[in-house]
Amino acid sequence: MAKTFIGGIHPPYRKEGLSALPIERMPAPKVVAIPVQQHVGKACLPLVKVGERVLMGQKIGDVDASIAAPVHSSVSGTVLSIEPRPHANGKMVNSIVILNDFLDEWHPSALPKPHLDKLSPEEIVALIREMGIVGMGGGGFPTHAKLKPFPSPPIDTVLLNGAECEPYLTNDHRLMVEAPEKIIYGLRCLMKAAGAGRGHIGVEENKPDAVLALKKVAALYSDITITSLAVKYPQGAELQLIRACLGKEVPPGKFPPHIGVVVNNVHTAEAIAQAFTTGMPSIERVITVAGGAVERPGNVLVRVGTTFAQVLEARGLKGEPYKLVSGGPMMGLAMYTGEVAVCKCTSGILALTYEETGAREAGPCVRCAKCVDSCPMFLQPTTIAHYAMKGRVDDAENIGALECRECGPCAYVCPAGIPLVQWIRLAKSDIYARQ
Amino acid sequence: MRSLRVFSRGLVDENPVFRLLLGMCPALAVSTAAVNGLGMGLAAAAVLVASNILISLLRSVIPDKIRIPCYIVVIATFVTMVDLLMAAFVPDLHAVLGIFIPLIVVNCIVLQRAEAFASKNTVFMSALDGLGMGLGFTAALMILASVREIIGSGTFFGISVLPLAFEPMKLMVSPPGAFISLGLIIGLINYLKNRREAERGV
Amino acid sequence: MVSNLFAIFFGAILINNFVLTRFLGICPFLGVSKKIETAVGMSLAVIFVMTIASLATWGIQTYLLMPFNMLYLRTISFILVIAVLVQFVEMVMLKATPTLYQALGVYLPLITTNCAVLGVTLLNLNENYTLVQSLMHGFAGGVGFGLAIVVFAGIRERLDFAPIPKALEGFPIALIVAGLLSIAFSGFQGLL
Amino acid sequence: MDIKKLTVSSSPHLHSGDTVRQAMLLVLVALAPAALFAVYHFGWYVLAILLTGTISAVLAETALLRLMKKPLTIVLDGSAALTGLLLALNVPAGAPLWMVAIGAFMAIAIGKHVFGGLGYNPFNPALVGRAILVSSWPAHMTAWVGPGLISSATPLAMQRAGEAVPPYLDLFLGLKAGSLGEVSVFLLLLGGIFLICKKVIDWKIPGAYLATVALMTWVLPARGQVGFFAGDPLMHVLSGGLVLGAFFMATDWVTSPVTKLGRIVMGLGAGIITAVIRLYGGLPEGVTFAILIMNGLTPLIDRYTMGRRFGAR
Repeated sequence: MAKTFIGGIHPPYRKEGLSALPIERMPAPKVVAIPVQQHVGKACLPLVKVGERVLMGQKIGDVDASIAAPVHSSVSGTVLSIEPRPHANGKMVNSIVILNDFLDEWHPSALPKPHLDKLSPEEIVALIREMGIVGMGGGGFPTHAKLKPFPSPPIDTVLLNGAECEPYLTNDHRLMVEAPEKIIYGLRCLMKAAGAGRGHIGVEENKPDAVLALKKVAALYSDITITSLAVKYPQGAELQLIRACLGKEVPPGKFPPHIGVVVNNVHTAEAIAQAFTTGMPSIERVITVAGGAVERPGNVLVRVGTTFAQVLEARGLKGEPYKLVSGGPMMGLAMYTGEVAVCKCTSGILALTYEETGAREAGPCVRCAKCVDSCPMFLQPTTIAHYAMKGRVDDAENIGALECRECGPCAYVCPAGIPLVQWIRLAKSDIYARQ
Repeated sequence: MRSLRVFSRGLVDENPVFRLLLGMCPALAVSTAAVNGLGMGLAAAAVLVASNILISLLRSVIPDKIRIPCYIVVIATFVTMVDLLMAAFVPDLHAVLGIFIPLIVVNCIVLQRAEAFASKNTVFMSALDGLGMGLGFTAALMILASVREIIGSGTFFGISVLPLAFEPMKLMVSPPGAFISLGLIIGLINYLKNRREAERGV
Repeated sequence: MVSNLFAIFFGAILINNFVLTRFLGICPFLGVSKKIETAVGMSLAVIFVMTIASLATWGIQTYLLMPFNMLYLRTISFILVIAVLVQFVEMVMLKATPTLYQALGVYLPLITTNCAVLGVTLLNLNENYTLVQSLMHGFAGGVGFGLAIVVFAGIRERLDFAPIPKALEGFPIALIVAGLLSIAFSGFQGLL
Repeated sequence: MDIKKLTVSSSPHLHSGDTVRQAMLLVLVALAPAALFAVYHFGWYVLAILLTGTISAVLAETALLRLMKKPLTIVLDGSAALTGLLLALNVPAGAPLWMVAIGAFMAIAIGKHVFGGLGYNPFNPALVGRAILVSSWPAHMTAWVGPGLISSATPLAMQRAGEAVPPYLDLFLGLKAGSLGEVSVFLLLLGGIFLICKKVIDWKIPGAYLATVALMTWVLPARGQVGFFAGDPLMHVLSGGLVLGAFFMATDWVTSPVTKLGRIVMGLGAGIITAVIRLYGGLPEGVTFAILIMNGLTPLIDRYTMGRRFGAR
């Protein structure tokens, strides 16, 4: 039996056909708008001025903070303006708007780095930061900050997340099939940087070609294991992935390094390899464009700073989408406009129709316990939601509202259609507001 | 005018059972038949009037610190008298009401009236207050007991009042029926009150 | 003897539950049952007081009222004994075990007027119970009260979330729940 | 670009499509064979009982929704029809129709709507209705009949009276007296397994319930008997309302615990109370009261069986 975790759900995956589509490169648009914040942590300050000419791969924003990563230009051209633009996080974020001159002239700093055998762990960490690498699975946590965390036991395992349990998304899948060497190289960089003796990649077993491709490359390294995981959502959630691959659980309120584990997305590893072998910082990524309202769904290599609208225009729309989602359908964010730019952590753009979302009115909770059974954190979503509705902040905290990772199975299964995740978010924000 | 208000208050606006939710134990326990309700109500009313009068008379004599024990002694004395009188003159009723006669001692209504009213008002007013509260208690018991007896036994004061085809709903005279019918009656009173207030508001 | 105590014990808890079938202690049952924690505290205090009240009144009855043929004074003497006892327990608890006092102390003053306490002593007298039987009855009566109030508090905590019709909010719905609990317990009729 | 009206809401942006109504319909379907068998076994009068129960419940729900100014479409969730049918399945086959109608009304009104409607009732409405009928008209509720509505004792009553109980196969297939819906254990099991496969109910409650009753009735001597390990557990499992209660009423979503351990506790507790009432109680059967008591305990069970959180020991 394939390894897995307790709880979870089996949503329709809707990846048929998509996962067989090779990655296509989308031409850079005429104008890109690069947000100065594409990560968790402190926003960057622009390093360029309006009117200045910038080169591809040039660092255009940075900040002196431990949890932050610089941003780089994804085209060569002229800075048109620096202004707030809609961001995938729902806010307006300062963005550097660049007029593309279509020369793709590389910045001189974008040079291949020495082989990883010739680099010290500290040098690797510094390079990862300098190249603007952040978690590309959707979290956007600066990767270098994960590698030198707070005082914790030594890291023994680097775990790469190739589960890709979100429905629709196949970008990681294609990357694992098409660039397994890069992923393994990136993994080895991460292992060396963290001082970890073991590398691990967990892949859901509905991607046999990816498992095969990775295994072929990993066969060269005795310290790297590829694990085939059961197909179940949220198999790719950090804590559930650790549980499935390593059989360990991260205690409540703690982070993976507490038990000696660092988790990264396979795409992050690929970006590291790309940065080290070619010198290209994190300025493009593979995203899955899908959903019932998309005419030609696919896996697309997109420059950071391209807007959702530009991507959708390139793929074509049939009819008006009901929802536009950044990321996967289970944890992604619904956008209010298409003028949002693709970030380093944008894994997908979904234009969903009303029918496929299954949107509905909420009724009263009938205590069917499906949310409790499906919660991979072993919480009682309905009870937390009830406390949230009544504003009983202490009670919500006492039964573990802060443990919730908002992964969504509870709301997905709820026969009463209660937006449980939303209520729990409210409970969490109330708890934080009180602290 | 004021005396009328003092008297009528206990009957409706501050009805001990339906509005103040006091004296629930006997209300639930003895309301299986109208006659029990009447007997219990009058017994409690007698104690209320008597204890209110005596406590009002003694209100300047009783030291403040030990007033509650004093009230309890006064009340317990009258309860004992009522208990003995009932045992002598209405032994059947006395047997049915059982320990709920002596339990008038701890009936919150009696103590509450002593503390809240009789200890601060004249003898006449206190007597009126006791009478109003007592009759209000009696009325509430009568209403509850009548509903329970008519539906639960098909009789009223022991006389058959419903057609023979009616099969009495025994639940109403059983303990669960006491809780449920009192709950529904209070709910109905709340409903009527809310509606009246809403109409007035408009 | 043992089977008789057994019968008294389960009788007072399941068959003739003090609250649900005997209607004793309704005021605290309705008033102190909004939270499970307070219901548990109240129950423990009531169990304690009912047990020692059974002991004390048995003594009064056997060595004072009966020999001097003064049973008619039972109501007045019992209530005074209970009032004094509760005061005394409060004082001792405050001195001896301040932590227990903090947990249960607030409930003690309410217990004097809890008719379950006076009720159990009067029932002991009516049933002519021996000392051990009285103690068992007092203890079991308290446990029965505790069982009912804790279960009831659990349900009421859940009803906090419910959109109860306005006219039934508060006591009416509490009484209906009590009625339904009483129906559920009626399944034990005829047990033993 | 024709992206104009975008809907923004919290994730997830997918839904299973499961509805409460669908689940209610599945339970109705699962009950249908046993209900039809009752019509075949007892006669056409049973059909009138079933229709009276179901229709009265639906009418009561409609009337109460109207009284409380709630949307009448709520009645379409199917829960009222299910409550009515379950109540009808829980009365003797010769029960007067007026009583069934009152029971259905009580189930909906006192069992459900006084608490604010579906989802908030602490007690199983159908069992509230049944318990009210048992307390109100005990004679009608114990007037057991066999085929053709001829008076006949239930197997549990026969066993108490020391009479010979019908063979196991008859008990299993439903050739006996009893509440009209409880007789065919075979068809009830079929329906129950169907619901487990459809993931409408969890096996834990019926599993723990049946196992506890079987164990206790096997081990413990009934009142007036001596010797342990001499009971007839198979007879106890196949008789009375146990299978109907275990699969269709103790599993009621609203009134049973939401935790996994809690569901075991629910089955265990209901099993203990049922066995105690059957062996030592004044009534021959205790399923209704056992489940109602466990319904009352459900909030406490939920609270104290919350179990560990992910990562905690």
